[in-house]
Amino acid sequence: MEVVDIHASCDHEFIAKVEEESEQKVRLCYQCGNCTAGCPYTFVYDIPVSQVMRLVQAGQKERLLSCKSIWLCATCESCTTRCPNEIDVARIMDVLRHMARREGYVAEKNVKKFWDTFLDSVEKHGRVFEMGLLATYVAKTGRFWTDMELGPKILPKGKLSFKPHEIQGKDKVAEIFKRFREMQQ
Amino acid sequence: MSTYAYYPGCSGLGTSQEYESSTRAVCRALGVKLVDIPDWSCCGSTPAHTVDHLLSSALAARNLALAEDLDAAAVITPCPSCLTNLKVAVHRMSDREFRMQVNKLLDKPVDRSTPVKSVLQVLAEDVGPETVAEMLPHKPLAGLKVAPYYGCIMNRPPEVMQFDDHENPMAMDNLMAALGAEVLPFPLKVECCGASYGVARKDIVAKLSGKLLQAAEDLGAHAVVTACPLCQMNLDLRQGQASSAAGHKFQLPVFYYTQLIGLALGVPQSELGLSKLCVNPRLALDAMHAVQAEKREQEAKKEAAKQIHKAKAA
Amino acid sequence: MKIGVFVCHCGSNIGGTVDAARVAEASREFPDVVFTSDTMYACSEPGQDGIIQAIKDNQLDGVVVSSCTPRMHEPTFRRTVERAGLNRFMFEMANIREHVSWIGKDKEANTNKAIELTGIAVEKLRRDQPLFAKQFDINKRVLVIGGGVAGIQAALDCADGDREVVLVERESTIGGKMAKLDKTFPTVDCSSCILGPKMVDVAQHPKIQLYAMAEVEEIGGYVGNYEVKIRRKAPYVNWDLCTGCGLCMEKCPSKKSTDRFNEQVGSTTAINIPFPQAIPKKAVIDPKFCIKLTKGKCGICAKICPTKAIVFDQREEIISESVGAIVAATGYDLFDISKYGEYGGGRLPDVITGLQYERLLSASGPTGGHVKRPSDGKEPKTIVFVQCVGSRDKSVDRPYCSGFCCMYTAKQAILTKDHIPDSSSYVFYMDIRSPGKMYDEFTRRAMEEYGTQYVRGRVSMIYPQGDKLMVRGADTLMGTQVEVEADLVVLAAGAEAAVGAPQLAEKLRISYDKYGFFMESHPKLRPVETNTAGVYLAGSCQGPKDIPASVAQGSAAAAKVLALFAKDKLENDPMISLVDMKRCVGCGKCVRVCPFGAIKEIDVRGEPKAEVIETVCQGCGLCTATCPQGAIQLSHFTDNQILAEVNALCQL
Amino acid sequence: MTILTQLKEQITAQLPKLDMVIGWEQGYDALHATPLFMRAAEDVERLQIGPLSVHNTATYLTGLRNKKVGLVVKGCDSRAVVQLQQEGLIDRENVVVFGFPCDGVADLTKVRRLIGDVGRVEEVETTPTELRLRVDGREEQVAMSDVMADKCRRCQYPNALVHDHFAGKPREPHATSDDYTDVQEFESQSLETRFEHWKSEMSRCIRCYACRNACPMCVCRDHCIAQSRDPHWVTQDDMVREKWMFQVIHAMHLAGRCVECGECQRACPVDIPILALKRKMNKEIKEVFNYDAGVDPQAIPPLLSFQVEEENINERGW
Amino acid sequence: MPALAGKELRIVGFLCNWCSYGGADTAGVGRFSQPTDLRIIRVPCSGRINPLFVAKTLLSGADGVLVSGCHPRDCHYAEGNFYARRRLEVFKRFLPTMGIDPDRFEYTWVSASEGQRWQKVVTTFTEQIHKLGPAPRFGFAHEQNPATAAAC
Repeated sequence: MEVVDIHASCDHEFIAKVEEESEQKVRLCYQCGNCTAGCPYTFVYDIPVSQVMRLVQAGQKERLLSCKSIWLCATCESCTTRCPNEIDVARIMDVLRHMARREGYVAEKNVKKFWDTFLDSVEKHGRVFEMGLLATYVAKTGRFWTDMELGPKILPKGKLSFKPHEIQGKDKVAEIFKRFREMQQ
Repeated sequence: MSTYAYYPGCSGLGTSQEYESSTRAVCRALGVKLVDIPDWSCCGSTPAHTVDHLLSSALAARNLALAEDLDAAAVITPCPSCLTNLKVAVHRMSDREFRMQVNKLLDKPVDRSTPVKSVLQVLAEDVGPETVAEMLPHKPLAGLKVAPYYGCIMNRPPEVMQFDDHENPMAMDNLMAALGAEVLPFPLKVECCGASYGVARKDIVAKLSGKLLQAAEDLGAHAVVTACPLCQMNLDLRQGQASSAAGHKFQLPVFYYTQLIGLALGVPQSELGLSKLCVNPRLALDAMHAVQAEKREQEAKKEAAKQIHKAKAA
Repeated sequence: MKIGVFVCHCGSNIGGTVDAARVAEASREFPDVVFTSDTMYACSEPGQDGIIQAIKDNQLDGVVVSSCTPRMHEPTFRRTVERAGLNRFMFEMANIREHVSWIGKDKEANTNKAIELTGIAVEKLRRDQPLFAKQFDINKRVLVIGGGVAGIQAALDCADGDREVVLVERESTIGGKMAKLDKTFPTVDCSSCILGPKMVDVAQHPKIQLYAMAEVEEIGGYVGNYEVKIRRKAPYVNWDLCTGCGLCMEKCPSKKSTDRFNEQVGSTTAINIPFPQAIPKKAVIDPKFCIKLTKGKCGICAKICPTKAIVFDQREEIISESVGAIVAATGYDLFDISKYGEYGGGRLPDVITGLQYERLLSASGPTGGHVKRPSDGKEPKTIVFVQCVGSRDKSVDRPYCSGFCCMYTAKQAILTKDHIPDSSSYVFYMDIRSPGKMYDEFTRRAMEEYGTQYVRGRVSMIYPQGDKLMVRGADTLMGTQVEVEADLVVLAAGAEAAVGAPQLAEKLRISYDKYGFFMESHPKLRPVETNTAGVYLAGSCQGPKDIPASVAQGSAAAAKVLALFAKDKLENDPMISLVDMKRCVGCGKCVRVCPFGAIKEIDVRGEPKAEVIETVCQGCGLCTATCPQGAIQLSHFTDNQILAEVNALCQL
Repeated sequence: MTILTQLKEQITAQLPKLDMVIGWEQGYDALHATPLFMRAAEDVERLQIGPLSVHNTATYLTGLRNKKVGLVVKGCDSRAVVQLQQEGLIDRENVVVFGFPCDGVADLTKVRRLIGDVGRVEEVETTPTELRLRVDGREEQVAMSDVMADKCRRCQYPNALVHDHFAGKPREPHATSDDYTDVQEFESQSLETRFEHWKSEMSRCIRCYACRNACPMCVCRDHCIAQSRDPHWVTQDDMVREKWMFQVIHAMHLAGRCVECGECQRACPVDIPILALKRKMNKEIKEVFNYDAGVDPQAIPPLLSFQVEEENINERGW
Repeated sequence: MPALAGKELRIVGFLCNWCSYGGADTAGVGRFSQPTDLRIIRVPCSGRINPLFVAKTLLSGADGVLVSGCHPRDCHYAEGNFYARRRLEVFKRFLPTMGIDPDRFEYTWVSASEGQRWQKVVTTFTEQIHKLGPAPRFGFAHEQNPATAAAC
């Protein structure tokens, strides 16, 4: 395992940015591990959430933004709810994800693609078009076999519409995305 | 009772049609007046807040702004994911600066702080299980053993959601008990089912939902009851995937709580949408009927014994 | 008037961020100031000698010391000026340390502020008058509130010092929390075996009057002369007749009564003696469960009592006692574990508190010392201990460390192995706090000799799985989530202020912190004194403490009481209100508002006037702020003094 | 029988038992009344009541503490009696109160503003709606509605609240509540305007202390802190600040005690509108403690008592 | 010695000895840094604080006045702060009519243990006063009356 120079490698600007965007004080974390203890996703994480917190405290930007964990957090709020120091840990995970996106880190490509496809669908139709979302996702990832076995289960139920539910104000919704992008720049 | 601005959520038009139709039917039957938010749009759900909190709040807030014209007591929605996005938007917009930022993204700005609740909260608090129980003195769901599963974000984080006990919620338990059902102390009421990872990482959902199904099965549940479209889909549609991952075949019907209330209240099948469930609900309902029949038989026997006893005494 | 100003550097404490020399120099410009100097440590012996010398050399009439808070060294310097022949009230302090040098780094602003604070002290001093104390008698009896180990120690030490003691205990027996413990760390002594003899001493000591089942209702008066009303609850048993034979308990048919002594592990009879070593060993009826008292029928105990001690219509009574000093030793209570919904405390029968576990371990407990879990009476094989439940947790408003949980958990893990050799114990901890003599060695033994598995991390949730409890936590050292299937979970519930502590503090007129623990006079140097003269603290009422610390404080409080009682007369604080008879119009507003009844109306040539009872006045000055014509003035804080301070600050 | 005749009869009957009865008579001219101290039966003849009986007779009470005194009172005067009794500053058994229904008094400053400073008024005829003044042989008429004192327009207590004798029948109150619109209007101006208002008004103060001397609740008299060195609250410097400080002291000392008789402002020779300060204080006392001074002799003044949990004060503070 | 011109405003605090003065000491002991504007006058009890002291201070040229006592029910003298609370509240409400911004005067409760709270109170209040800026003055004596100014 590599030796970390905790002085030289600590990115203070990064810590400040995380604190600013999340409105949380990462210094409050005393590493009790309660977030890791409660997190249902620990089994798929490459870095458990309490160590994510520690790495934020230590300003280890690169390791954090390139990790899988931040893409696999489902924001189930168990960490936030049980944190003895009242840190909104889930929000910090969200903020790390935002930063990773902005800086082009994607450790879980399919997860990101699914979310992007979802938002594309919203931007286009105003509401999510489930069938279209799946189709686009499959096309983008090339994972044609995924969930194939579910087709016979769900299709006969007649729940999935093959046409999007367009809303009248869909351009207004698209406008929200547009203004957001402008604001980002 | 007050009028509520109703936000159905996108999945209500698709994968959770039966939740949507049974919710409307149950609200009608219990006198909860719903007025749809006109031309509502997607709240942004999980994907939006993973991109940006401002965008996420703006997508939700568009609907809050539209709801303001309805002058309703509250905006209500059946879906916890929509609920979270709407509530977080309201919560964070109590900060003036943030609200101004959000309004910059919107055509119609938000100027009021409208309370947002789940339909479950309205049924549990504004209607109340007592009222439901009074309407159903014959306890139509007696004998049905249910495991109520709330999902992870119906009550969390408590500062934002402001509803029920965040570790051991009881709203659905109490409503189910009001129907006569036998409510099991489901230990994983607020544990996550895998959320929206079904498509991109179905291994996660299979494992987490499998845990939940296992716990329900261990308790001897006839069915799981949910209040969330995503939870229901993960537990029901993906039950086969969970079975494969666990190496153990689950056969647990997964109801929406509104379907069971509707069933008890005598809502027509077309609105209940029981046929839209993947795991056959008959499994649970048959078990319930069997219990009920057995109970009737026992009572009849008791009654007969009494009669004989009386006759002898006479 | 000739005034000397002494500016203290306090090493670098003040000197670091205040230019003390400049403060001294600038002070020379203040009216009446004839001498100034800056000194390294004004409170040191050479510092004080310097002040005395300057007073003598310059014939000073008054002295200002600009240094630390007057709450620290005002008494010191008062004695200094007195040694130089001045009246001790011809002295003022400017607080340029706590209020200046320690709270900012801007030396220019600090120096300027220090000069101004010195300036207002000079203005106040210019209007000071010599004041003289009055003497009054002292009642040499002491009230000890709380009969836990701290209160017991304080009572015994005072009584051994030949002073009469009134000991008031809320429960029906003394002994407190210590009496409930099975063993004590780190010696693993039997708790009731070491406490028992002390309890017996209390019962037998001729100088101790014990009121059990009693609470302090009202406290009036002041140091040396407190009047206390004690509410003694009705045990429904004439304790003069009760011999503690226990026959009644054997026959009582109401067996589902709350067992407070056993922390509600199991239940007890409605008429009850909490434990065999109880002092006083007297029966008490719980009126909530007694069939006679709730339904009017039964009365079996009355029938079989050999001394006819049962009195169903007994009423509570109010007892008055006069004392000169009070020791508060009201201890602590346990954090309510049901506040952690995720742990299921209160919901899951096999999730219990550490104190409940003590009762399960204790041979005098409800299971006779056999560890059986509450749900089904089975002997647990896997026991999980969770630390910091209601400690170090801001989210439940308990950010403080309860101090003793680490140690009792280690003890319980050791005892568990002794009781059930084939058991495994897991302790989830965040940090191990064991800074006492032989303490750390003890926790090491739990791990090294007894094989207790210490897991560094908190527990996130506990849920039933079959007849087991699934404990899900983190092992932060392994960097992973862990699960243990437990038979029994023991939560190390933190300590919190005793129920009713704030209300008692209000009666005692002492301060308490936001958690309800009583405030000591000084955290380092006056740990058992309060800011109310004659009221002392012992034990956990001041903050969580283990047994040796509580006992030490009990003795310390007793030493303070005995020192107070060594005098035959006390002197009042002469900073009291005085009435200017000419100005008083006899409207009685001061009489009405005085919290101490220290002002009476008198008749002066047919005119009503107010008069201050000098030994009763506590010097709050409420009357001065009330009197419209300013006829009653609080000495040393007169209107003119405060106005002069205002003028010095504002009319620049 | 007129109310005045009835009143005179009652006074005459009681006078032998009293050291004096205080009422009003004509002063230096027909428009200006002056307090009347009736000691003998013939003094009673000079008694007059009506819109010119402006003085608060209770003002004299504390100075006559050991005497048996009769007092003719308007409603507002009676509130001062109640307040003095409540504060234990008079012995109620030494005071005999003669009440009558008061239709309101004229504000002579308003009269002067209407008709100018006309000099000696020879005769005044009062009707329920008008004052008719004869000056230099000519007649001036002013409508009562134009000159009635502001305090009378909002008066809720026109009949003596305490009395031992009452002449005539009690009348309806002039108003049923006080919404303090005057205070609100004043406060609707900018802070600077308000500050400058007082700065300029107070610059006219001549420090005669007529306001204080006319106040029935100013019981310190010779020991008023405005003029003492110990305590030295106010200096003798000729500065607006010192004058203003005195008015603040007066208002604070009256907090929860002022019965709004308006004597302070009426007595002011330079017409400084100082009643506004007391009005403000009363408004806040009413809002915070729901308390009116001089209404209930058994009440405890709000600033001499407290509640552990205050209903209208944020307990945890700022 | 004027308050550091431009940097500081004149803020006067009246603190009870037992709680708030102790709280300010605790803040000092904890090195909780604070703005330097505040000058503390120590009194035994908040009940000693006649609201007229606040009036006098404001009229004498202070830009802000802060009063702090023991929390209600914790008064060292049992009741002083209860009376203070009523009197100070009434006085604060009186200020608008005087033409003085009521935000220039605050009263609060800080216990001897609440060093951090004291830091927050001082910081917030000082910021509040700086936001309001210097208080309007009556002018110095000599501006009003040269004759008396000479006598000063």
